[in-house]
Amino acid sequence: MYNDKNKQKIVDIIKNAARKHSLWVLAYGTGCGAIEVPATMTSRYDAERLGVRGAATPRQADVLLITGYLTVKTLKRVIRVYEQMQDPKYVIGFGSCTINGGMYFDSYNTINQLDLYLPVDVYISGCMPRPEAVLEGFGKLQELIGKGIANGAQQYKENLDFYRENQKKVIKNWDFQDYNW
Amino acid sequence: MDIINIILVIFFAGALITAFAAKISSIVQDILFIGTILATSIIFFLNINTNTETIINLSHINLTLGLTPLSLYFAFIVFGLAVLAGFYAVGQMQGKKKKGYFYFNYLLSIAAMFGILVSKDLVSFFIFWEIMTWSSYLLVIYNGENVQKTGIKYFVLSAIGAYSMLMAIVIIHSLTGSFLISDLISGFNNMSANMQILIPVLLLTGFGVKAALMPLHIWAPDAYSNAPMSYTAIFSGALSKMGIYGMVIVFLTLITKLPQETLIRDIIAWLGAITAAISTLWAIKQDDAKRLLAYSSIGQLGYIVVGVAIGTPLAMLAGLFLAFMHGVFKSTLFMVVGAIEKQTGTSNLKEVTGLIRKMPWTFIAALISIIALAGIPPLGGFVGKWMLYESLITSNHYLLVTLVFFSSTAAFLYCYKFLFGFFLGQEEKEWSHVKEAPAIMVVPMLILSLISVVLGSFPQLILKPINSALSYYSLPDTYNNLWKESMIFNKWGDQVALTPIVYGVAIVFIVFAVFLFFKNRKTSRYVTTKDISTSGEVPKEHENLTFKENFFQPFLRAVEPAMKRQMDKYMLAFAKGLEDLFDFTRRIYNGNGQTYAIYAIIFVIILLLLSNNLFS
Amino acid sequence: MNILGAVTTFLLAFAVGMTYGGLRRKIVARVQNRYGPPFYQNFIDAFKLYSKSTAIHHGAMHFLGPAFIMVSSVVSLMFIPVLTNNQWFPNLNFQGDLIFLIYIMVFGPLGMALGAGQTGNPNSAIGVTRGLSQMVGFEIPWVMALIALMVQYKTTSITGLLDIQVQSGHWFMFENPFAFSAAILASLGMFRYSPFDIVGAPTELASGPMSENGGKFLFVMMSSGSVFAFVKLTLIVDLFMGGASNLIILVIKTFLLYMIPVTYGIVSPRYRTEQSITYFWGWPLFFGLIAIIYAVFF
Amino acid sequence: METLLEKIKDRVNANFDLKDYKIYTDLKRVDLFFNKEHIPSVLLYLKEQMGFRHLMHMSVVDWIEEGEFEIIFFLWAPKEKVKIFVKTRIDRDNPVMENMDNIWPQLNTYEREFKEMYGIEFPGLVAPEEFILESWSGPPPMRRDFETDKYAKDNFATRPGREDAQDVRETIAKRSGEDIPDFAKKYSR
Repeated sequence: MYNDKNKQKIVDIIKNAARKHSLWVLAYGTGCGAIEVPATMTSRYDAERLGVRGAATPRQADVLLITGYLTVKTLKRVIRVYEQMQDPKYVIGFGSCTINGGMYFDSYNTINQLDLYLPVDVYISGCMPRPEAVLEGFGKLQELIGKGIANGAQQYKENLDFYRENQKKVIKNWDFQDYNW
Repeated sequence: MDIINIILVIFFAGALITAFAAKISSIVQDILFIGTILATSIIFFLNINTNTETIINLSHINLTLGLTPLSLYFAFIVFGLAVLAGFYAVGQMQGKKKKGYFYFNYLLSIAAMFGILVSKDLVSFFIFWEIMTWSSYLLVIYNGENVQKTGIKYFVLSAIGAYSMLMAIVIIHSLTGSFLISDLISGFNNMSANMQILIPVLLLTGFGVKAALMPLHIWAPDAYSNAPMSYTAIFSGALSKMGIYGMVIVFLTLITKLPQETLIRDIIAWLGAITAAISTLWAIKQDDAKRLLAYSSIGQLGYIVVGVAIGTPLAMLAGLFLAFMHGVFKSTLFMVVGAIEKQTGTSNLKEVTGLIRKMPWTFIAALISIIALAGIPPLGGFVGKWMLYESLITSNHYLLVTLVFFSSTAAFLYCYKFLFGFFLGQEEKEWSHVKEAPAIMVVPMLILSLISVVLGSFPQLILKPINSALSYYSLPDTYNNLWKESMIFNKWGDQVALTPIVYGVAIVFIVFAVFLFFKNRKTSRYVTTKDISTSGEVPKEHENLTFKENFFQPFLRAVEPAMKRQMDKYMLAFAKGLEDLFDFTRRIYNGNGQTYAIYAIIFVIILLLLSNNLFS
Repeated sequence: MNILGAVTTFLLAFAVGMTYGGLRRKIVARVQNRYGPPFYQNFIDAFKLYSKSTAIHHGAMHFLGPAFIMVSSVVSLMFIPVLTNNQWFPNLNFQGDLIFLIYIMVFGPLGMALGAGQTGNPNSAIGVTRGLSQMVGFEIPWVMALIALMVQYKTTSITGLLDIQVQSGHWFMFENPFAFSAAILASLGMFRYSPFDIVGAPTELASGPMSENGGKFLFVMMSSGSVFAFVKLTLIVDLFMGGASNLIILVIKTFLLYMIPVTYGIVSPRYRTEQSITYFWGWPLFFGLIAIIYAVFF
Repeated sequence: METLLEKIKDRVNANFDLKDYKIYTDLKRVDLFFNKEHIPSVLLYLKEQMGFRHLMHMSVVDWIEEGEFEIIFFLWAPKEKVKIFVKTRIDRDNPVMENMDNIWPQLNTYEREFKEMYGIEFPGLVAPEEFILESWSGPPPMRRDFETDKYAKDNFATRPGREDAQDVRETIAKRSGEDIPDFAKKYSR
């Protein structure tokens, strides 16, 4: 799964160079973290200068930005959205809720660890992470893409049954069709 | 015995035999029906001869029959559509009741149209005109639903037309002493001035009814949508062209001799343009595909009337070309609606969705015809539209061309409504069982849409006979100065060369289609229309993701003032006023349609009074 | 026509349109007191979209819709003279005239409509109906402006109108200012920037007709949009501003022209749909009428 | 104000048998305690006759020690600007409360919530689908005897090393060899 820069072909290097500078973000504003995204996009910390801009629908998006805790109900939607996105696609876990549940670590309905259910490329810790931290996270993602090692989607495809098992363990009413890429 | 009589005899005999062949078997009936049409059209196309005249001698009236180049051109439309729609009708009438009734009236109206085209004197013209009206009337009330509403409207307005035409004929005979059209044309100069006004106005009233001109169009939507679709293809494609045919003759022969020529021309042209605009807006409002197409054909006839009324050579070319094109694509669309109605049982745009994968061939026919209707290059509709606009611009009708352009741009809206409503959009479970229509119905559609594709790049096929028809009525020869092989010019010498356009469009389209399609064919797979970005929600079966209600509502809100008043309501109000005025008639006549009938008679009387008081 | 010239014209139009789009993003950012993306951001986005995988499709029209749009842009590009001396890019300039151009330019929205229709997304259908309604709105003053020019100079061919300007040295924007203002106001609607961005209304329709199109579909739509912007600008330059004898002048003129919808869009919010239809039947229609009257009587 | 609240209490008392009441003059509020079976008639009376047209809120308190649920309706009279808290107790083991969303339609929402969160049965409650907890298996989570920590540990895997979501400051303090000040100690677990 891991392929470093000298394993990449030339065309991959060019493509990754383009991808890292145009990240279309689908911000899934589930938690309180959604309030930090406008601050990141607008005039004070202008994320568009890094090529980061919002996307309207999953079909057009590259990055799935999961801001904050995920209840079981929202996790289902997030998984569907992620599987509707087209390759190459990346996931950014945003805030400590996605890392270990954060302040909801013992809640009866929120998952604690996002990377059991979706392949997370970059975690941004903090509660809440300030826009500087968010930009730092985007910079990290760009660096990984440039190296060609931000291949969470590939990882998701390769051990899909692992992820499916975890997802189905949490989501009892599993009623949507299988992945489409 | 002459060829024309043979054709007519075959028609009438075939009609009678087909009507009574139901006793034997239904298949025999179909075979007889097809056989009659095929035999007549083959005989016609095999020995076309424009300089023979046959005289049928009634007691002391001679019916003179013969072909002119113009009637030959219209006969092409009639026979071509008759054959194709005939095959389609056999497919569509499978398992329907009253087949004999349908076939009889169908053949009778075809025969009547042919008779109109070949009649060189007014008596036979009138006789055939009435036969055509009655046969089509019987088919309008074919399914027996709300006959009162639709049939009476059609009957009364046809009666208006017939009365005024009869009056015109009587006046002409009293003035010239002959029924021959040629005598009318020759003797028209030495008539009195008010007769010179009256006769064309009466004739145009008669023709305007069939051509669904603005004040006389109220019958068309109901009639078109109530007749069986296989006949509506003829009705809108060919029968309405009879009105155009008469108008062309009147404009070419009578109006040109008048001092008030430009005034009458402008009035009729503006009537046509207003007809086009208003009926386009109404077509956008409709939810039933039949009514949508009915209003749209009124609009298209409006363009044709504009072209014919302006009457410059280019405008005549445009009008006649559009007449042919309208016959082609509009009958295709009516056939499409008929096929969909046969397969799904309804023609309501709100109910049927997502048939594109179920009925692909029908979709292809519908798409091509819609593109032709919208007048988008490189299909045939564009040629007619181009010539119409150029003729209007070069003959200084600037506001008229703007109005026509508005209506033809607004036409995109109902075009898209038609396509989206039937074929695109969500694929619902309700229609998952639908199959493609039988081949006998699909093939005529595809043939017709192929014609409109071919005419887009080779318009000379049609422009040549139009040219000969026009030169027969002593218009200047348009070859080489208005069109040349596949190039069309306007008066100022600006040109459109159609062949390179077709090549260019084809090349670019193929390149990008290949770029998109054949690169992704293997990697990508089809997903259902439920699998769309619904912000993560998984749509359930009962969830409605179809957008059908209030299609184009913002646009209709924007144009609401134009659609407030309806000619239909005015006529009803006028009839109501007559009811109150002549109170005693309420004992004799009662019911809505009858008051229409009074209105008809009163209308004609008023015309008479006007003619005697104002002009003399 | 020679294929090489056609391809050159296409590439030129693509590059110029993309660059203008990037500059627009930069300008909007600066107005909003942001730093903004680099001016070549659109090229990066386009290449990224091209390199994305297209895993799913919704059927045949979903593939053919973008191709229809591209046909409209490229063919209309082939028919307008890019430079005044037609030896340079004489693709199909003499084969068609303005009426034809008006019609081939509305081919794109119909293709977009078909492509968006098959995806079955209700947002797409709503966006399409809005777009077609708005098209009916702005086509009227646009056509009136063109008719004014045609009747004033007794020709309907673009090259003819261009040559008249070149020989007389007078630009039609001064000869018939009403027609120019009507055309400019109509072009505001053609560019579909705010306040007329009701079609792909972001945050309201989820980018409307292209909401189901990612990857190559979106790439083709984006590039055809850029080419189409170039076509519109060059057409107005040819008709009203005396064309351009070389590329520098062309770029200057088109950029100045392009700034009108951009600046108007920055300072104004979005209209409701029927507002953005009836907008064009107010002053623009009036200017069009005045233009025709002026052309006929003066 | 005192008199107004008293009057309200007396008027209610005259019509229904009031178990207990409490008057907060400064809060302009009366608490009325009833038996469960009187609640619908009381609410209807208060709404129709005494002008408490606005239902502000409905709430449930889990008195696990008494083995009872307390159900509270918060009413508000717009004219007199007076609150009434109508309180009742129901049995905790088979919690059944009457469905009253025909008095205030918005009660439907509250009742659906309490049905899921406390397992209180509302006979005849129209609930089209799950309200908050999709496909919930397990005890109602808002009861006090529901160990949310254990449930979370069973169902949602926690990240190794962070099982007890311990205070990060202690780790940091240990790592950098400094100690946490006293005012901070009492916040740390």
